[in-house]
Amino acid sequence: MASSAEEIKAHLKIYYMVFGALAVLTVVTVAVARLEVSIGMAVAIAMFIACIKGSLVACYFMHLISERGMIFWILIICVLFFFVLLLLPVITQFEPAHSGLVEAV
Amino acid sequence: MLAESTYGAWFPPMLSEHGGEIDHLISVVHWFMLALFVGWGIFFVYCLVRFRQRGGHKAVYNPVKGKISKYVEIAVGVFEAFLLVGLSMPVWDWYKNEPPDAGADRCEIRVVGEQFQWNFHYPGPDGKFGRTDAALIDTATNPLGIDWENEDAKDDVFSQEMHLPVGKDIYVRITSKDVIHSFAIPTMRVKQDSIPGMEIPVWFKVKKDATTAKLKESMTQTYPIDKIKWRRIRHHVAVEDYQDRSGQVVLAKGAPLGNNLEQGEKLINTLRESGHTELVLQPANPLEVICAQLCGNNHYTMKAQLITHEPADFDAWVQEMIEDRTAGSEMFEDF
Amino acid sequence: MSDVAIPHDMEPHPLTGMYNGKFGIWLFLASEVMLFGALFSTYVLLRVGAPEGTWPMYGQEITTGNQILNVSLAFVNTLVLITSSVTMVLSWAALKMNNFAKGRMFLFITFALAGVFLVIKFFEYKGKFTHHQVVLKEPLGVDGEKVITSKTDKGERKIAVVNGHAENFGTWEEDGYLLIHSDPTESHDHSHELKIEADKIKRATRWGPNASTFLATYFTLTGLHGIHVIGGMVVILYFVLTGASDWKKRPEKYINRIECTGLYWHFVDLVWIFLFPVLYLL
Amino acid sequence: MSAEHHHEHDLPFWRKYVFSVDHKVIGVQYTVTGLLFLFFGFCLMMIMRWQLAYPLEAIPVIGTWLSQSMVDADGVLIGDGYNALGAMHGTIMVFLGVVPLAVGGFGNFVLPLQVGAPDMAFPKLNMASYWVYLVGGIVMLIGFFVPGGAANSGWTSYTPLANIATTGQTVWLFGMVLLITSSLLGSVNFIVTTVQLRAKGLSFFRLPFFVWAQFVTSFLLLLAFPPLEAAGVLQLMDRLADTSFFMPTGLVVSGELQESIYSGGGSPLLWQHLFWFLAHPEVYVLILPAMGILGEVIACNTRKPLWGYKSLVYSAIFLGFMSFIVWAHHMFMTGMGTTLSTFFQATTMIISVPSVIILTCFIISLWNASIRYNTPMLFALAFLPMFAIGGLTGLPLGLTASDIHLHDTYYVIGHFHYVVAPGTIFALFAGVYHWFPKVTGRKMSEFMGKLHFWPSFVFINAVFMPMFFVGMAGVLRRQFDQTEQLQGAVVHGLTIMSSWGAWGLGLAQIPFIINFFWSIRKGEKVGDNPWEATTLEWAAPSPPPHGNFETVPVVHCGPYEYSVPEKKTDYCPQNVVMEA
Repeated sequence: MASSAEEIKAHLKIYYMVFGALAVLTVVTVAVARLEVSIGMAVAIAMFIACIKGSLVACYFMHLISERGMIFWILIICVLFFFVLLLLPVITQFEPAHSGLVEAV
Repeated sequence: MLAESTYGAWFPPMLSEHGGEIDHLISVVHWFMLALFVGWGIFFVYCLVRFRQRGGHKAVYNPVKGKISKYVEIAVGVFEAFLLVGLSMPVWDWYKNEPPDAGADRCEIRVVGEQFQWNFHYPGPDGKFGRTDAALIDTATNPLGIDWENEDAKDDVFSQEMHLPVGKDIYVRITSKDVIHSFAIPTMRVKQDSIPGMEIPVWFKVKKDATTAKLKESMTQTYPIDKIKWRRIRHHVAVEDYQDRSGQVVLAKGAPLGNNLEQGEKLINTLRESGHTELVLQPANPLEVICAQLCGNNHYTMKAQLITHEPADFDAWVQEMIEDRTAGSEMFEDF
Repeated sequence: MSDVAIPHDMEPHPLTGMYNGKFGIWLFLASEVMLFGALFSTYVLLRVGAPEGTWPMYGQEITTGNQILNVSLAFVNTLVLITSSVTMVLSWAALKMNNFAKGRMFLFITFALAGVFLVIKFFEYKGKFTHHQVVLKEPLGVDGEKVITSKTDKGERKIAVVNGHAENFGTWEEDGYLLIHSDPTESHDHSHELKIEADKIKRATRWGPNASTFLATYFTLTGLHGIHVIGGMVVILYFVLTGASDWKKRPEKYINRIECTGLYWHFVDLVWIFLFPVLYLL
Repeated sequence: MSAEHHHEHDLPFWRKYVFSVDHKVIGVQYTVTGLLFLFFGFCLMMIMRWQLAYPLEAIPVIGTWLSQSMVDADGVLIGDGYNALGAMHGTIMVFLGVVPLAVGGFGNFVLPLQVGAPDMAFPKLNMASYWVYLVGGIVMLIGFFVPGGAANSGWTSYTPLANIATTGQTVWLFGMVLLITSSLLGSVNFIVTTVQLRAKGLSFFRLPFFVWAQFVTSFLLLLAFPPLEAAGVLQLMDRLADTSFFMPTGLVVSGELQESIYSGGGSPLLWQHLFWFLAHPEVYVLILPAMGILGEVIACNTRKPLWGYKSLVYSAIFLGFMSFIVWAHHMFMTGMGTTLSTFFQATTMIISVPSVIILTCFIISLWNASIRYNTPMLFALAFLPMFAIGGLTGLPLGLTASDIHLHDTYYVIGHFHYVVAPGTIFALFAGVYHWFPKVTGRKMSEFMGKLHFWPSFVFINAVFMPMFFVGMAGVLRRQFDQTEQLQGAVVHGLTIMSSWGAWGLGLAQIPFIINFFWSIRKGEKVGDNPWEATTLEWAAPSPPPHGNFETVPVVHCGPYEYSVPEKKTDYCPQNVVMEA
């Protein structure tokens, strides 16, 4: 963690760079969405860009990059459970017994 | 086999082909649980007595070094794996992945739950379900909105009783109109939530000799009148006439013992005072479809009579239902 | 006030490298990840399971959100929120360098940008609530009707919808008709009116949360995010207003508080970074 | 006495006892409120037991006092009234009774003391947590007075039933959102306190098992509750803004097609996923603190270290982790196919192993002990076999094939009540008796304690044991009148037995209530460490002053150094360097 005024000054430069990167990536993600790509591809690209942007914010604005191990572990567990919650219910949608969706009685 | 088929405080009668495996699994699990609990209980009680605080007795600081607990834990794990792989998964695999072949031999039924009744839709001899349309739904006469004008629907049967042929593959497609219900037949070891917006199939086979008529016969029992509680026999009927001292029939053959607690208790009293010491009773209908998922105010009344027939009788019932309906609609037209 | 001195209230704990407040806010953010995570899963599950022709709306040809949501407004909003994140961190950096005036200025800019975000959001919402849609039971062949054919297992199904964008779209007539005043053909011919029998209408709604599961998800996710923005604004404003006295008394404590607020604020930004492509672009 | 202690005395009453930031006062507030809610939830259950034993007969005495949303003019319960009682019994017991008592009460009072901290890391947040909980509880109770009565769609609030239910469900949802918020505030506080505020020398593996249990529990609350909060928000949207998150296309309610109101396209099972994602970890939120209490009481009263302390800790952590990936075993009957059900069956079998390990460790701890049969120990010992029954009967429910028959029957009720009632609640009683001297400086009466324990032990088994048989016979839960079904009518005698057991259990709590209040004023005065225990809370004065310890404790040894050979006493407190 940065503490002295000099270190903070060095950080300021990083903040502006990150800001520039975020703005550029926002433009890129909108531009890519206009391209005619398959939905799977579009999701992959959009999520990839969003993850980069998210990591930039977390690492530099939230200083996660200079934190110690413990909080990482908690966040990793958290993200793991998030994916569990995301994926398992979706898998049920594709199970054979669930495929019998009906429109109306 | 059927002679043992009565209701009691352990398994209910088991009348489907696959149910035996489920019962077997439950029995094995319970023997396992019992063994574990007793073994463990003996150790527990021994400790409680042997190591109680008393003069001159001191606790020992160093932990006991035994591997027994580790072995027990491993054994428990291994046995659980066996239960899962060896006993549970085969049944479930069949229950989910091996539907009976479609064809004339498969009796297909559409089951639609609604607050608070079960609706059964049979495709009839052509094996095709007629079109349904939510716009045609009429709660009293056509809860499923079957389009009777539709060609496939001409020989369809709608019923609020479930009729099944014994010994044939039954293929039930379960859905719901409103909230989540659960289609449950305890005696068949069948349970499946009925979920609006989804149609989920379930299949089973009723044992060959498990017709309603035979079941009634086998469940006929003699009840000492002093031990009869109305609530426990409220779904039973008398198998013969019972008279009071004046010779008047107070409980006719085939009649239930009153429709509510007051009536029932009065009747039982009358019979006792008339000198009867025991009554021979049988269930009015031994099989039921019930709802296993809370579905609102009258959830508890959501049940349907389940009647099992010999296949020939079942076909006759289907014919009869079709004729009744067409006759009914003609009458309506005449009118 | 608690007069008991709590250890590690100010100085970092050797194990976590954080003082209590910072560790606490991180834990809180972990739970927020699960909160928004659950809503994202809801979005995915509903989208994957949506019957054909109903995502994002009845009668829309493409299956992405960008044709019914305003991408340009959201794009601007994304930039606004990112900027506010930068000013937040700049505020903390200024305070760290012992420049209170500058720190407070950046803090106030953050607050103002959050306000801008909400104002833009308001216009975006308003656009949705003034959009009307009538879903017909079957195509009627009227002007401005859009017919979409979708194929399901049970055969082809035609959906017809009439869309219109106006404050005063239509009224229910007493004789069982829906009279549409606005011009559904979008030809700007204001004399055009349309009368539809009520029982031929499946449903008539605004593009509010009840219009479709997509819009429901959109309003819930952005609404909850909006509440987080408002919560952040309240906290930031509090620290702008009380900053001077806090700074005099215990500058270190004040910096810590700004850092924790910042962590929360960046998280709000981070959520938006994911919301933006998921709702508006895909 | 320090200056700050004097300062504490200067605080006005409402700051000292009502809006207090002292973790001990908050702990006591939680405990008392939790006990009151437990008692209230118990009363709801006793009314239900009447209807179950004597269906459609007027409820004696109180029947006609109940609101018209629950009973008819004669004082006979109606279906929705019964459903409301069932839903509120579950909600109150779990979210307003046991969790606040186990986590909010014991956690708040004991945890900071056991880690040697002067207070929680965030005292004001702690106070907020209690008041949000109390408001949430009151909101829940308001449900009884809105038109249509309290929420009546089960404590699980399955959709679409809950979506179309009466106003009580909306109130329930608002209550839940508040309770979840309270839990989140509490859990952040607990984790930070445990990690950052430990006394010098108190490494993680010197923490008492109770602290570990609370620590793991807090993570469960932190990460599992938000999805339910999300689900609650979604259901509120469905109910208030007519969205269709949980409403599928083509719903027909009472013959009316719903498509003009709801767009459809939602998923009823989504609610179940989100709900059980919380509610399975919630089961461990209920049981882990109980195990923590058990660890303390057993170690202290066997006068020897807990056997396998490290495996206990690792098991608790593993249990917590696994509890996030077993939730769909509540949903086997929703049409789940073989892939997922195999996954969830396997995780369910795996999660039983750490439970078995924890139980085994406690049992083996009795070997070579010197067991002191005081009231807390009796409750703790009774926990063991009864929790074993609860745990074992989970096995056939976790296997899909046997679940076909047992799902949604009384077997399930028997199973989870054996875990929570004779399990957790007995452990909570053990905790109350064990830490009462620390809170008040007085002991509860041993005689009354035993008068409380023995009838409770007998009756609680009379309540729940018959349920296994009733369930095995195929009788379903949530039945207003089980005799409506053939199999239910046949085994009705067992249900009557359960009911009488429940009323007996109610009477058996009278000694406890008397003992509790009598002992506050008249109980035998005891010193700081009446049980001669080792953990840090006993190093503080009884009752501990504001700021807890007179000198900041430094820890020299593990948590359970009892009967160390060649020491003067048979216990070595953690903060004392014991001489031989």
